[in-house]
Amino acid sequence: MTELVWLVIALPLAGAGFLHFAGKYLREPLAGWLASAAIGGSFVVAAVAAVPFIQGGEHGTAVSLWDWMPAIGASMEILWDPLSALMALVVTGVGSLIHIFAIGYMHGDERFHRFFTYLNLFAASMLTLVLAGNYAMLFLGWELVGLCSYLLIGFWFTRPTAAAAAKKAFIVNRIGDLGLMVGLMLVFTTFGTLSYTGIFERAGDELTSGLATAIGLLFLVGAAGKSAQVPLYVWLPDAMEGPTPVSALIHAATMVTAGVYLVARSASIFELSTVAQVTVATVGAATAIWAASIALAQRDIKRVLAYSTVSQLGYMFLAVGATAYVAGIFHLMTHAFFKALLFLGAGSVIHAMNDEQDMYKMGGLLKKMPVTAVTMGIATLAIAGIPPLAGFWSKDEILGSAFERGGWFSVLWIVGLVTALLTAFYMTRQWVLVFLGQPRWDEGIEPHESPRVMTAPLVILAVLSVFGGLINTPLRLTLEHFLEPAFELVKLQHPPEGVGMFILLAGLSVLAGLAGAAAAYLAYNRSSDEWRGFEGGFEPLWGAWEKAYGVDDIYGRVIVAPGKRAAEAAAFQFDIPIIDGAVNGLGRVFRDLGEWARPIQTGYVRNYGALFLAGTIVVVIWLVAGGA
Amino acid sequence: MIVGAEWYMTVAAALFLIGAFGLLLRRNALIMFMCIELMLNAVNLTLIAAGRALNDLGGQVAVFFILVVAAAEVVVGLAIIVAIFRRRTTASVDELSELRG
Amino acid sequence: MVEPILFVLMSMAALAGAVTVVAARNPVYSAMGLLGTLFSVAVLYVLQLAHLVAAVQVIVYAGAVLTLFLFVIMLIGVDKEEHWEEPLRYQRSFVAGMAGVVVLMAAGLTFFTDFDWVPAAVGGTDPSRTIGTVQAIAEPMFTDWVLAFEATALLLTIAAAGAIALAHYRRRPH
Amino acid sequence: MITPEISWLAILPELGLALGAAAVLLVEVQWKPRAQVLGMVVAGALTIALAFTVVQWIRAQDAVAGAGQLGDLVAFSRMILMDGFAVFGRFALLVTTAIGITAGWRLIEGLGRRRAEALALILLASAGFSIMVSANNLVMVFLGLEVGSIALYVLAGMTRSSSTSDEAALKYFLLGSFASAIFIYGVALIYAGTGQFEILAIRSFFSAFIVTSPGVILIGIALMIVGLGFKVSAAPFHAWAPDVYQGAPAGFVGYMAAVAKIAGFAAIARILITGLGDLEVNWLPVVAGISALSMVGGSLLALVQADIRRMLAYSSVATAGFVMTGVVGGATSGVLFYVAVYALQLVGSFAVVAAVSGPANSASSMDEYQGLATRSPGLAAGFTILLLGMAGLPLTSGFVAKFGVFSDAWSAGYQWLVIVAVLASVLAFAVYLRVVVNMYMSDAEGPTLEVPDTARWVLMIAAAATIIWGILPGSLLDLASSAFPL
Amino acid sequence: MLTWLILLPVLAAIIVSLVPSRRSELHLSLGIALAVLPLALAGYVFWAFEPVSGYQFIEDVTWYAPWGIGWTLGIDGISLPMVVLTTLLVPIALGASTSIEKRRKEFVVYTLLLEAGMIGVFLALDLFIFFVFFEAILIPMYFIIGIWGSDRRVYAAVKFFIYTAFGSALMLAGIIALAFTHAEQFGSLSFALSDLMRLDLPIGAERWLFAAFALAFAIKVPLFPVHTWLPDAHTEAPTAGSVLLAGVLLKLGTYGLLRFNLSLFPEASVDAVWIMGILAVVGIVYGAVVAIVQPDLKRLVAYSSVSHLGFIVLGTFAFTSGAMQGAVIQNVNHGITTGALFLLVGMLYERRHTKLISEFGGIQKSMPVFAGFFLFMAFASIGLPGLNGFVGEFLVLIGAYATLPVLAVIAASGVVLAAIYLLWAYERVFTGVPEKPENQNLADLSTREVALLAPLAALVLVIGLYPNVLLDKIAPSAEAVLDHVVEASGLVIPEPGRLADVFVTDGEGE
Repeated sequence: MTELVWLVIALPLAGAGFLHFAGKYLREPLAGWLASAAIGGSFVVAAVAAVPFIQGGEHGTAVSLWDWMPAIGASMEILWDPLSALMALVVTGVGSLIHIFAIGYMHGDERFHRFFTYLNLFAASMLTLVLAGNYAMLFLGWELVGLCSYLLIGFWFTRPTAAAAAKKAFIVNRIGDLGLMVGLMLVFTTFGTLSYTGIFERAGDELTSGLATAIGLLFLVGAAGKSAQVPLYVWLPDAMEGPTPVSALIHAATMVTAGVYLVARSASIFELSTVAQVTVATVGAATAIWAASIALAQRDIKRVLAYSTVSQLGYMFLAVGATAYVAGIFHLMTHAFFKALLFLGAGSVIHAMNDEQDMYKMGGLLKKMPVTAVTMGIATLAIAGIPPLAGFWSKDEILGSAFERGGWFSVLWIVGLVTALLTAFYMTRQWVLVFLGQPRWDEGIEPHESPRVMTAPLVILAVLSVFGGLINTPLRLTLEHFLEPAFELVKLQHPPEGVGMFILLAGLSVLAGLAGAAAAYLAYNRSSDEWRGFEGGFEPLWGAWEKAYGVDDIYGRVIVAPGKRAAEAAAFQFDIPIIDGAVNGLGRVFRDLGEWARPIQTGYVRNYGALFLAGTIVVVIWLVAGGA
Repeated sequence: MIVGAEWYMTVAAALFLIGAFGLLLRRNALIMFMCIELMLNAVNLTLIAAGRALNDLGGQVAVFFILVVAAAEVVVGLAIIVAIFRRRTTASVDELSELRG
Repeated sequence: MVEPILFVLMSMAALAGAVTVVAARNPVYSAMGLLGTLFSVAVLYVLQLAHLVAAVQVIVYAGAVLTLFLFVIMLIGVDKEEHWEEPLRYQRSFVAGMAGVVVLMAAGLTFFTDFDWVPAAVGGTDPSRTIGTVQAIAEPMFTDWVLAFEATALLLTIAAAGAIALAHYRRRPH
Repeated sequence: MITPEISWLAILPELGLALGAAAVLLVEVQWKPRAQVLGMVVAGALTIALAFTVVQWIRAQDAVAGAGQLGDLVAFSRMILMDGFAVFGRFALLVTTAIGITAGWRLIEGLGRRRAEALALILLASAGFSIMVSANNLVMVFLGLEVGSIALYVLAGMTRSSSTSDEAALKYFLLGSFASAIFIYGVALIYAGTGQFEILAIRSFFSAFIVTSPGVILIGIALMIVGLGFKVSAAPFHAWAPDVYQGAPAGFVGYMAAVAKIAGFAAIARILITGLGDLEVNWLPVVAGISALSMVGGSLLALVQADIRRMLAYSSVATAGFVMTGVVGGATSGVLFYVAVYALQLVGSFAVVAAVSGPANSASSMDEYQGLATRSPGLAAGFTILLLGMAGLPLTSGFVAKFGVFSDAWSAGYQWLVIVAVLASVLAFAVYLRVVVNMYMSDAEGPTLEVPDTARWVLMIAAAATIIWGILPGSLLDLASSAFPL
Repeated sequence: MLTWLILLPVLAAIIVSLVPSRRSELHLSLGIALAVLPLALAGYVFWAFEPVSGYQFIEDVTWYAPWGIGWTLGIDGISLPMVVLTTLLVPIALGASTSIEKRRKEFVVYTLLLEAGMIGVFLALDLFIFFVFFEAILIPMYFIIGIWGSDRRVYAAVKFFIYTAFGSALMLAGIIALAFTHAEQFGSLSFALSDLMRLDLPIGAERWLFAAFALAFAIKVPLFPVHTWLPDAHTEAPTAGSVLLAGVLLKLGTYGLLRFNLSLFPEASVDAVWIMGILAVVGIVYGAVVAIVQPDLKRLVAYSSVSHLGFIVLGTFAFTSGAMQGAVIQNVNHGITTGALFLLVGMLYERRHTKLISEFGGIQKSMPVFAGFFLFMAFASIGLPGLNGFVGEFLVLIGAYATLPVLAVIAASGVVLAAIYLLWAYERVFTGVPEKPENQNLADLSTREVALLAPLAALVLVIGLYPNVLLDKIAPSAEAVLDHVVEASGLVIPEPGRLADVFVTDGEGE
């Protein structure tokens, strides 16, 4: 079965190709079902191929497909090991559900089939990324998911905001990719190959810690771009301009986790540099609390989730930075479940509210759409870290690992703890604002529960959000054992051992989660005047949060505007007048010389004679002087 | 006492230069043309003096041909001048400066 | 002793005539100056034993060419004094400058270099060979130089045809 | 009994031309026939001349190959030579004459009864220049030069349809005579210095004696360079060229310019390279300087002309500079090849000028060429090929020619001159492109031009030669390189 | 065989020119049909080409023996892709020229002659022949820009011609110098590349000659700061002209640097690494920055060429195997993508008669297929992995890092800038609501137009995913060039994986 693992990528790719050319001839739901079938098939293949890992003892195999760029040792090859298998399962699993959800969500869109083309292409790209057997192919997937993200964010291209957001997402990603690319140059120059197996086995012997730091930090830049870490996170909130299934799939469950995957995959390199580890973790923690604070004050239902995603990705970075790779990947997985659920739920709400996204104009939807409300409630609890839901286990493992690592990581642990409180607060705030209280929606909106095709994925994801955490509890470390072969070259950070420590730490984080949730419930399960007053009590902090600290504005003024001015100066004040001016000037010099010389030809024959004689005298003197 | 050829040639050179500068100073086409005759005479004098010094008759023979050339030039030159005069009633070359630049 | 005196006199006359050609304001005087030069030069030819050439100089130049000049001067009626102003800017100063340069060059050549006028005598040793009698000239003229002599025929044909072509003038050729 | 040494073969071409001229004049006087009849007489004369030139060529090649005596190539008591160099030059002259007459045929027809004189003058001019290229004696060179030049003075003033034609004739005449006087003074001084008129003897003189203070010889060389530089319109002795090219009748200008260039360069090459080769250390820098000044100055001035004939004149100044790099290079083959191909291009170009602005007209503004490509595509295409050829673009004979002379100059150690030359070539591109722009890139509409068949033929031949010798230059290059002077 | 590659377009041009002018409907179709023949022949050559180093299909006929000029043609892995690209782009360019109404016959003839010249440049192994073709192609291109261009066409055409001719002028002097050096050292003139490569040049002379050649090629590339003819030429040229200009003509510069500068002047090339590298990198960044704010779509793509070609020059002078292969394949890639972009802009121009970005907006609504192609090609140009542009740029960057790390890192920023200018342009042209009424009902691509773009798009994908189709044939020849440089100059090329050679220990001192 392992030999056929390329099918995991090929199925959605084929789906995309087929839909691209034949999609417009299919009737509406058919295209969606076809796409879902493609990725579903991919899930099945992945699941079957992953069986040996579950049974244990397998280390993974590399499947070589074809040569790509032999000069730099880049080929098309798949590394099928537990890590990539897990990622593939998450991507295809969550992806399938979102595909199905989208069939309902995109109902009636005139470019319905195109949407599924892109979704399938995205799935193929993401799978290329996670299944790649070398960095070049990882980079291929890495960029292709960026492309799909671009296409899907800008799917409704007639909206200028969507188009701008798409472009912003791609460009900010590219800035990160620059780091990754330079990192790859360094890797290739160091190892003479880009293949994982070649690199990781030799890293311990051949890599100095200076180089490892350099590579690690450069990878971090790339990861920060893709995974929306400080300071490159600004594209992700804007990316919510895309259709909600896109937000769920790309900007919550899969693509944005690529950075985490990159760091985990490169564990052997990060292993050699404490500096890189600390930087990754610090960036992660900073992102977590920074984004969480912004999420507190957002009114847009999807923006809350977007900042929440940024924040949760920060957690994952904290984990992988602390070398708790399993914890990071674990959180990645659980986060995929509940964040996808949240986004889909939000999509369901938006769908029901005729594309209204302002939570202040919702309220009381619990009765109108119970399935959505309940499933979203579960997800809210999961992300808030309430046991025994999925988020609790994974978040707790991260915090525990950070605590155990000690030193600077203790500070990061505290940050994580505070973030847990904030997370619980803003998530509860969201749920309360949307589903409880009095309806505040505009005239003419008739909220209704979404069709079965949309709610079914919600339910499945809700189940996963509830039970998904159980695969890696301190009692039974299934996931860790599963992933062990992938990390056998590195030392994994674990939470402190012992039941007492566990209860203490878990208790602290649960307390934080409960406190946050309770505070939000109390603050927002009231009349709108009252909670508006509550928010006003935090001014001017609340305003800053609501405006996301004005970072976009600062970037605009500090980077974009001066950059554009510089480009304009280069183009219109330098290139045309000076460089081209010099060229044209040279041409003009010759013309002017000609014009200047023209009057010598006065038309008077005696002047000609004088010129002639002068020339003669010069020639005579020249010859005589030369001969004498 | 024999005057050396160099003296004759010096006189010839002076004559040549007077002719050359005269050509530039006078605007009457006829006089310019006379100046050319002066120059050709200087050439002839040079040839004869040199031939004498070289003990060679070639110089004198060459002078004949130059004389013929001068004569032919005169015929054509005067014809041109006359032809122009018919149209313009002037022999001043300074009035012929339409072509320039 | 005759030769140096004659040389000096005739040279002075030749140069004076040349200056007259250039300087006279009346074209007729210029023609007269030219006549003087031609005669003086003819005498110089004689001093150099080029008798035939001297004779031809007088006959052809003074006799024919100069007459032609005078005839044209009269024909086109420019036998009056010309204005002495120079209409062309810088022409005179430029010419004067060139003259200065030439004089300087001549002086330089004469006084500061061993400038040779006639470096080598390559002819025979018999000085009588160079006496320009009719016979002496005729012999090379019609043997070695016969082709050049024939070529002058072309010249004269051109002169004739050219003069006709140019003078054959209608007021409106087309 | 002293008899002149007669070698008929050596002068048969010239004799043919001269007799042709006489025949034209006589036929005209006697029968006043139609123009075509005169044309046939001229064609006959040219054919005879060309035929004997071919015979001369065979003789010259045989002599060089050892089948004859090299001495056979020296004729008329060493007055003229029948070496390959002379014969090649003569052949080029004759072909140029034939094509030039064809190009100017419409003008000749329009001359009425004076057409006989015009034809006779052309034939005589060619005979004169033909003597010039083969002369071994400097006085012969001078005679040939004068025969040719005086005829050209007359041709310049021949139509007299406009006042500029007069002006051109007078300017040409005065300056030409001035230059001739300077040239012959140079000859006199060389004679004074060496006792020789013969180029070959001068060469022997310099290889036999080392002249310690060459005094008059150097001045003589300088004056000869100046005199011949005038004929080929090298700067700064070029001032006549633009005015004459513009003022003289368009039907003749191409011919006039082309034959003067061929003969002038043949004489320069023979005198300097053959006769004074041992003194090249003295004259090379001067010729190189003239060459550079001509290339740069000519191109610069051509760049700003509004009249196409002045433009062609200045570009011919530049071309004189380019050819002179070949003289600097010391190889006559490059010079011969260049002038041969350039002569054709020049005649062809003026055929176009005559077709566009009238053969007798002297104004030919660039504006008249606007939209020529639509009004008369063939004319425009042919002209473009010629212009590109003159510019020296690859795949034209002009490029091969330039490449040849530049190579020669480079190998002679004049690298700086080659660099100046290639840069001046770029200026020259700009010059010629302006015309192409006018012809092809302006949408001006106008009536279709009526182009005489003779002009078409000339253009076709010139353009074809430009292309063929651009792609397969070997044939002509081989001829040129076997046409070395004795 | 190779001679026929050159002659076929010439014959085609002659045949087309023999068709009477009034049958204007025939010229274009006949031209396209005939232009397929060289493509087929080139395809055969590609197929028959053995992936080994050295020249194949050599033809060597003496042209003019006394000058040592030979009609020497040969093809190797460096020229092979360029020849195929040329033969492919010409029929496409012709196919995109249906909107040319005036003097169509001439247009077809010039284009075919241009093709012959371009193929000649790539095949020539004799410097004389090379120069002849190198200069000769200026003429048809000059006419194509000057006759069928837009408003300032004459200015652009003359500038194009004079600027490039200026560059090659000194090269001509250099070629002559080489031939005579050969005459000095081996006794006879020769212009054959293989002969001239054996010359023992003093380093001073070698540097001067390198400079003379490099200037010619730098202008052709064009390298900063001699690039300004390019935006003008591209902007004014008709679509076919832009396609061939970007697709092939610019490559003559990079090809020349690789083929002649490196082979003939290896030592000077090594000495010039920093100059060329810095110019290349400045070009990459500068071209991209200037492209961002261009108001005209064609100018934007033109400046992007300046940026992209910088990568090729950088790759050429990085002297590593990967970079060199990247440079060669990037020659092809840029030809395909930028050629396609110019095709697309041309198609847009035919519909709207403007290329100003501000005139558009939201046209993805009415022209989805067009928008798709544009975006596809834009991403290929941006260097998206999986598409062809990535292969070249990535190879160059990764390869160049080993020898020129700083420059490679700065060059990498070009990929970010590329995303900025292309995606911003895409945003302004294609997205949003079409507000201008003339943008609302634009016709989408016709079948003909799709047929023109489809092969290019297919190549973009094929090369992007399986570049070995070219790299197999490129690699041995690129290695051979590199070996020659190494052998002649004693350059030590750090091998990837040998850390000590390449990475100067940083501040941490470990």
